Amino acid sequence: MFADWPLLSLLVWLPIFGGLVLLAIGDRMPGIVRGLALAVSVATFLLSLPLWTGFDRGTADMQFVEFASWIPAFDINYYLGVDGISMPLIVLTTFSMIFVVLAGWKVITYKPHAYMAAFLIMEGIMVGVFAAMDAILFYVFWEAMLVPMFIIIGVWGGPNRIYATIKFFLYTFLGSVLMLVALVYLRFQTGSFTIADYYGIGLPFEAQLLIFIAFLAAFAVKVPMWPVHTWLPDAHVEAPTGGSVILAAIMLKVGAYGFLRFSLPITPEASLALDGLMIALSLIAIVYIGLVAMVQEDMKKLIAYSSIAHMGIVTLGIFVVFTIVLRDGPDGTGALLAMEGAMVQMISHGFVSAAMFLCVGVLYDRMHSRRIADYGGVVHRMPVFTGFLVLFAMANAGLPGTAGFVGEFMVVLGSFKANFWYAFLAATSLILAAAFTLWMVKRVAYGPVANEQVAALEDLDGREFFILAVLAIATLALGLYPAPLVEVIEPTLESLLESVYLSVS
Amino acid sequence: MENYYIWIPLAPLLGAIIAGLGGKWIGRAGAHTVTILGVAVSCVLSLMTLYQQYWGGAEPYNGTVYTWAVADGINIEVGFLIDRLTAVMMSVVTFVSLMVHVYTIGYMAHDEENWPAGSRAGTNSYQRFFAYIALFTFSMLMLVMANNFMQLFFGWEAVGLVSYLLIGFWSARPSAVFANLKAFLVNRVGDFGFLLGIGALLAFYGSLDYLEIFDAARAQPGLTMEIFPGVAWSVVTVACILLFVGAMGKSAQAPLHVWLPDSMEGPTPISALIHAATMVTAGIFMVARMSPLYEMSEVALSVVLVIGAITAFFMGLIGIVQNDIKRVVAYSTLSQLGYMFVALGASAYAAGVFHLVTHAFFKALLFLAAGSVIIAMHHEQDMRKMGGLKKYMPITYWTMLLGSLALIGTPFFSGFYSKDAIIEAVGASDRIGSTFAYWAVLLGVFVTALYSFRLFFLVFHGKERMDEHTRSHLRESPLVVTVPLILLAIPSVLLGLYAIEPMLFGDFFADSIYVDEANDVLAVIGSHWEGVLAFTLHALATPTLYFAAAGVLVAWFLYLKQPDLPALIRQRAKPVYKVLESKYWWDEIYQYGFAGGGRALGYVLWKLGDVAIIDGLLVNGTARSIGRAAGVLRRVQSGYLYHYAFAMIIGLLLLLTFYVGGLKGWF
Amino acid sequence: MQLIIFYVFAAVLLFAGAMVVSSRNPVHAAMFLVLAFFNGAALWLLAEAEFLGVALVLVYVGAVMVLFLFVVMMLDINVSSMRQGFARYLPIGIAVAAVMVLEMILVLGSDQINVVAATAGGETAVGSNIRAIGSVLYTVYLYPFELAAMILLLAIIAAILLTHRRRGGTKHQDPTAQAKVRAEDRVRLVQMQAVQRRQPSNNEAGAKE
Amino acid sequence: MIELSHYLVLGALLFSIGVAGIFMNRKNAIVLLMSIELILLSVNINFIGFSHFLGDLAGQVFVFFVLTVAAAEAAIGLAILVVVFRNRSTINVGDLDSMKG
Amino acid sequence: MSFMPDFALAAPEIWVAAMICIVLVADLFVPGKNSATSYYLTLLTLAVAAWLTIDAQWGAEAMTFSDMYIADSLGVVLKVAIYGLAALAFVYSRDSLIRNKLMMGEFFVLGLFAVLGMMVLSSANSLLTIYVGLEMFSLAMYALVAFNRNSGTSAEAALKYFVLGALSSGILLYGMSMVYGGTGSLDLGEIAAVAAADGDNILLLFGLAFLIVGVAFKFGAVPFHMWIPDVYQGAPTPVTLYLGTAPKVASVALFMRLIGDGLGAFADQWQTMLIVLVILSLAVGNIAALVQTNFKRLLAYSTVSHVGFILLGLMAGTEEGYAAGLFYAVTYGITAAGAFAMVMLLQRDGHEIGDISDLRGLFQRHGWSALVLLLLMFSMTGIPGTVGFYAKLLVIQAAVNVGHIWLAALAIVFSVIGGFYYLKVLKVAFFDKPEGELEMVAPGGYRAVLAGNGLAVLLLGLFPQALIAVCMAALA
Repeated sequence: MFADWPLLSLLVWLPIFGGLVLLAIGDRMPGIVRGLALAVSVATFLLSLPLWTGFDRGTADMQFVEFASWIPAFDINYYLGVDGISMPLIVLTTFSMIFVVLAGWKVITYKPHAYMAAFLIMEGIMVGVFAAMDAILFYVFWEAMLVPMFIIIGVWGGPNRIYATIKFFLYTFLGSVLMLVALVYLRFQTGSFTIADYYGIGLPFEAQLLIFIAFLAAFAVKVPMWPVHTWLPDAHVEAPTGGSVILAAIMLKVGAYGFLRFSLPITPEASLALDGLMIALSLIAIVYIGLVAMVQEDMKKLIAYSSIAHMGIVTLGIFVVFTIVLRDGPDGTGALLAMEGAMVQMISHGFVSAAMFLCVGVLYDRMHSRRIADYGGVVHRMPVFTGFLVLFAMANAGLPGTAGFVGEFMVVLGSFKANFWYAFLAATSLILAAAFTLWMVKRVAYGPVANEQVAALEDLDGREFFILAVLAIATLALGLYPAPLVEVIEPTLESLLESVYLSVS
Repeated sequence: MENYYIWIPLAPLLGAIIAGLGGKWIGRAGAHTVTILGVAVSCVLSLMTLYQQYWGGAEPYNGTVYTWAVADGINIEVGFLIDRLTAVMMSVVTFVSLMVHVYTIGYMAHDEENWPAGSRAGTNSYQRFFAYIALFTFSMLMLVMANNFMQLFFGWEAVGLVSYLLIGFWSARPSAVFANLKAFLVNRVGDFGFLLGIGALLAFYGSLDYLEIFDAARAQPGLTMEIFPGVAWSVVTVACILLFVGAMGKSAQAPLHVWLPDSMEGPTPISALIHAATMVTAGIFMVARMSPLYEMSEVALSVVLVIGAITAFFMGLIGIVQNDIKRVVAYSTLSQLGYMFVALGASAYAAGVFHLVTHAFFKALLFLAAGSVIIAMHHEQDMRKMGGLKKYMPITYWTMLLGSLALIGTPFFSGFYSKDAIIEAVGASDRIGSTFAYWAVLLGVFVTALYSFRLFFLVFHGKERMDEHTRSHLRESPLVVTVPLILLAIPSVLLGLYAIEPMLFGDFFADSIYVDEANDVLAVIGSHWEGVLAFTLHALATPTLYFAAAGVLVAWFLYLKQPDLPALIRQRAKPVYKVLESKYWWDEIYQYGFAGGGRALGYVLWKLGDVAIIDGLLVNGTARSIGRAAGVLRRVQSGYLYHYAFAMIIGLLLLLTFYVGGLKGWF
Repeated sequence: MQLIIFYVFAAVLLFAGAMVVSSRNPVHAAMFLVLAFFNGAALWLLAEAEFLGVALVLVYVGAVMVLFLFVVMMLDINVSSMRQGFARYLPIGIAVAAVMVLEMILVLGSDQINVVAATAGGETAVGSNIRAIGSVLYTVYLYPFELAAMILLLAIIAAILLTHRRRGGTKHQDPTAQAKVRAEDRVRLVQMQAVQRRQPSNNEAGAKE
Repeated sequence: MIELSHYLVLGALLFSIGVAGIFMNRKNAIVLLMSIELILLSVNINFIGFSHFLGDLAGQVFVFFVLTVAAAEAAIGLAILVVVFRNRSTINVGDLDSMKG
Repeated sequence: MSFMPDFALAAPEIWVAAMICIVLVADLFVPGKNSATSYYLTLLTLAVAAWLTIDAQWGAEAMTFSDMYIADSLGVVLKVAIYGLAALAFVYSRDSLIRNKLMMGEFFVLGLFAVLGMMVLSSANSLLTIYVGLEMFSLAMYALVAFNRNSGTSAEAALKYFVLGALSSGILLYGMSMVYGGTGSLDLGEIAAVAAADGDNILLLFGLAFLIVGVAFKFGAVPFHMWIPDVYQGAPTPVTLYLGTAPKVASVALFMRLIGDGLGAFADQWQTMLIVLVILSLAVGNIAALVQTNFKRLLAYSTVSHVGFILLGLMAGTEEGYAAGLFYAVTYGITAAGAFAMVMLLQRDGHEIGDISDLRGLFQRHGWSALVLLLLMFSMTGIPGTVGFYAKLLVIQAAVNVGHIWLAALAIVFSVIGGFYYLKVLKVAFFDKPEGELEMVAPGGYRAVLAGNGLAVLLLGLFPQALIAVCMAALA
């Protein structure tokens, strides 16, 4: 029944429209606003399911394509479609949004309509980013993403929110504007704004290099890669729980998505030339950031740093492929494995980091502190919560059987194929992630009850339990049976790898 | 026929899920019933499997349960490889686990006393405990039954997780939650190597499946890789050493042993089950499982041998100076694990596994007996406050005696056969490091006897050093405690006698363990094999037995005959004593060197790298310089008309100069 | 001969210009400006632009400069307080001006400029200059001419708007208002009740009108 | 013989004097208006010179319009000056810096 | 040789000129409060003018008044944009003028004079008409800036504007004299022909530098921008609004007619000059804006930086570039009108918004207007979804297409710096806690227009095709 629906358009515009309706309702009826927000997010999620079920797993072509002329003067089109890379991310987006709405259910009392509206609009925009097949359409969504996030952090954020939100905005804005120049240049070269038309056009190497760097500026900041990562901890710390969830679960992914959608296929030779740099940055992210995460005193900051380290694994998985395909050809095992690992890591990180932030949110809602030192012995008051916390912490540490393991496993195995030391440094994540995550868990949850406030804590209520339980199921399901996901992404990545190989060999 | 294999891990898992998630509703009895039932089912099926594999003549089973993922043409599956090695491990695991389950009913009966008042975590702790140990059984079974590395790694880490949860079970105790973190992290260091080992195998043999890897490795024995440019290393060696790093972590070999003594913070059943009988032997199992690979690398085996020998001897020494009853047993475990690795390193895999099996029983027995003592002593673990318990706890006394005798290798006890076989095998081996290993294990025998009986005498004999209150409550433990002790004592005594021949010299392990002809030391010993009795008698002619007897004698002399002497010795040999008491300072090295160093480094990177350089200098610095530029511009915009006009004229002049200069060729 | 006359007038013109910008007293400056205009007009006559030369003197000297002087006189300016800090910026100012002059002369003084003159035709010879201008002003240049008229209108409106002030204290009549007046505005019929009752409502409020 | 460049150089010099008058004047704002008149005069000299040497009337017509507009400009300029003086009681250019930065 | 011109072709100009006189008279003699008659007549004038313009001139390619007047599509777009922005300015102005007791019919008369001047400029095909149009527009603006006769700052701003403006006219005129000398003609078509034929024409090239200065001053490009902050700040806000919007389009007109059409053949020369101006404008405009506290002054500096972008588009010297510049100017006008209108919308403690900090608590008090402010600021930043993005995109594209990739990148990096101060405004409006009295003084109709303005920024941002197509058609 969904076959002839404009599903992608619905996914983009339904939440945006819902958000506008919420804005129109105003803050007079918070109950209705919340209910409506939830209804819209659930409806959007349900509408995204046909993408998954109706997805043709045998092809790398774009599916669910929608096309309409938008700005014919410049051949800019409203051109949507999904493939194996973008589809899972879209579903992840719609899935996460439900929890965002639920997470802000009670705690957001200041202008809840605007809060929910910002998130719903954000949702539509993010789906748009993943679904856009036109470069300008992509860029429009890409930049528009900043606006709701800016408001969310700035209005509903913590005490130092202004510094954080402006830093967040300018950092990412600076990164992405250079991409615009690159896109315009590509249009100049090809006469088209359709992303697919940029593939395999054989640009001269210098041009590729510049385009790659322009893209890098945009994507590296979003991912974020070392050393342009410092906006993230600040933004996370100050953002409300929902904001952190979206930041971690979705916004970081658009950077990596960009690498797969733009950098690799459009500038393969430049990617090859700079893959050493990219790998180095990824590995620095894993080790350096892992060490930095260990000494954080603020829970959210710690998780934020851990996100950076985990995204390092993603970028490593993406850029390690060149070494392998150059040596062993496109069929050499390891390249695809690493790339798929990167992709899986994105999805799993979406679950796990979101869950971690929600856990911190649960504590923050009760104690209004994110400082690790203010906690201790939470388990004695909140055993159920602690159970979830430990589960997600373990997933964050990459325990097999949880989502956090799958991608890491695949990337480490794949990168071993490229170079022992890549794998060696990437695998330190196993130790570092366990160290910083579990050490935090130890200080927060275990030991004797630390103080009066902890002694007064109450365990999860139904809403919180539901959120964490669903995420726990998702985390375990992906960890125990990732085959369906891998199945979806494989053809697309395979053809991507094929084309990259053809360009660089 | 194979259909029931799936139920072997699944039964405990179901028990764990029911007890864990539904603990509140099914209550204590429900929880232990359901988990014990699950493990019992598992145990029966495991024994059935063992029977079919050995006596029933069933073919080894290698099958898929489900495909985890197919990525890049690599089939990553969850599947079982069931052969005799697996069957033995399954049986040991499930049997010991079953015993521990039963024992736990008694041991944890009054667990609420271990929790601070009002702790909600303490309300269902009993059920949770059962859920954990059942979950552990599941994890361990997944580990041993795996037919591929992904699943092996899953089980490998899963047992680590449960171990983590159980060591820190009494989460209000700072020492416990310190110990569990430490255990997990040290294990992670091992797993780090393990994962890289898997990576090496996948990268060069293109598979994660055991048998496929073995075939591929045999097909390309000379494959090399470059870790450092220009130096070609054998892939097999690299992979095996990396895998062994994992084994070092899990099986607590020096220098990754530090977590095991601390893990005694967990409840005693855990110490018996996880930290003595099963989980810590995963490393031994793994190396045995990978025997086709290890056989291809002399270097790797030498490493195993030497590390095992170091652990066997030096960790035993520490045991002599420990006063905590469980820690003594723990160090003994370390030492015995070292023995097993020595066996593996000498290519006597069967001997290693054999020792694993016997050790599982008698070490579980010792732990549980120690636990029984601890219950009686109201959770007092310091041996200096015990003594003369024999008359209060006869069953515990006798079972412990049997366990200790088995441990030190008394003839006709199971430990004797397995340990002696190891010593013989090392003696027969000519691998690099084998001489050192031989002396290490030989001296280790003396050490083992010494600390074992030191413990025994201090606890059960001599003066009663406990306080009056404790003494008045001393009594034998209930049946749920003593029955498992008795049941474990039986194999501890008898197993060796019956199993040595098929296991070591027969074809018990058939194809499940592969030993290269040239390395087969067991075959060398086996060539002199004339039956159990002859083997036992032959032992009278070797120094081993005398070392053990000497150990017992010294212990008797020092702790019963002349109880004041140890203090004197301690004073005379202060430096030596200090070294041992400090456990060679490994803890300090890790804590201050690695953990502290890592944190210091992290702090520097954070404050200097992130905060000062990236944020301070680059990000905010840029902002500041732009701000400064803005300040300059602000002064230029002075408000004076003539300045504005002047700026315009300068601008005009600029364009004019540009033009005139172009015309006149100035540029 | 013409050249000498040119040089003389040009020299005076430049001197007058320099004095305009540098003299301390604005009245003097205005006077020098008048001088400059006269010399300019003379130079234009040399270039056969008779009409404009005359117009310059009539319009500028006659009207605009008078306006200048009028304003100078009207605004009571304290001359002595001016000119502070002038010397400080003088060197750099002169340097900039000198560079500009140099560059302009480098271009304009070169020989190539005369090439333009060589291509020139001789249309001005037909009739007098005034007649020639007159004949095109209302035909060819109708459009700008009308616009110029609008500009003058604009200037009038603007000047009046900005400078004309309605003084607060002056008394004046407004004929329109007088003409539009109606009886109701002037005569108010008050109904009186026979018996007076205190009633502080509409009537009283209205009475204040 | 008077050449075109004579006119042009004269125009250039006068233009420079006018410009210098604007940016070097720190006193009476009224002199600024006079400087502007000088600039316009210099432009007019250029036009007349060109017109003469091109033999084209358009330049003279242009000058005619410049004169007209300049008169209007002077009127408005002086009006503004009057407003300034009324509000500030000074037309000293150096005092008019209430807005800056 | 007949000199009878085609008056019908110039109907819009004639209509507006006539209406100026009518409004002038009507203001004097028609009674009514607050010059309502003049107000509505003015709007009527603009509406009819728009109709006349489109009707008579769209698609035409005709000249009249001895070729001094050109009627073409470009002129139509320029003029209609000017009418629209002027009308917007008048609509926004009315309430503020009344509130500040400045409501006089002369405001509209002068405003219409400026419109007429800009129209003349837009249709000019001769140096003479350019000059006359420019002066008419400038003189009207000088007077408007000084409109509040009782304000010292207003007068000071007017004086600065006047003196510098007159200086720039002088420089422009000087350039024109050189161009005349170099070509022997005032007609832009003939000038273009000479320029194309004689690429080494020294006088022409020499004059070019002066012309650029004149144009740059009207735009407010650095270093000819110094008047902008002071005038924007000092002028009455309605005037600032007017000055900040329509004249940008008129400046494009000036550039297009004088430089683009007339001296297009010298593109190589003026491109290089413009690049210097572009870089300086972007740098100075954006950086100086960072430290501003006064909202109008901030917008003034932001204008300077936007001028950099407009010039970047024009610099390309291609049809695409001109269209981009035109589009930028028009959309910037719409956005800026809204931004200045915010100033008049609100009062803090009884005073017009002056400092940025006066906006604090806007989101909490008047949510919708905060959202409008958000749209406007993001449009100026160039965030997609708002029209400002397409303006920048078109400009960047034009620059890239002629090979100035680095310049495009530089421009866009500066726009990020620019983003900072727009964010600062939003930060104050959204995140700072409200203190004191922030009241909305403008009536409902005003708010509706402002909301519509914000919506237009958004809708043009989502569906820019029509406007882009029009701009491109104008240049085709």
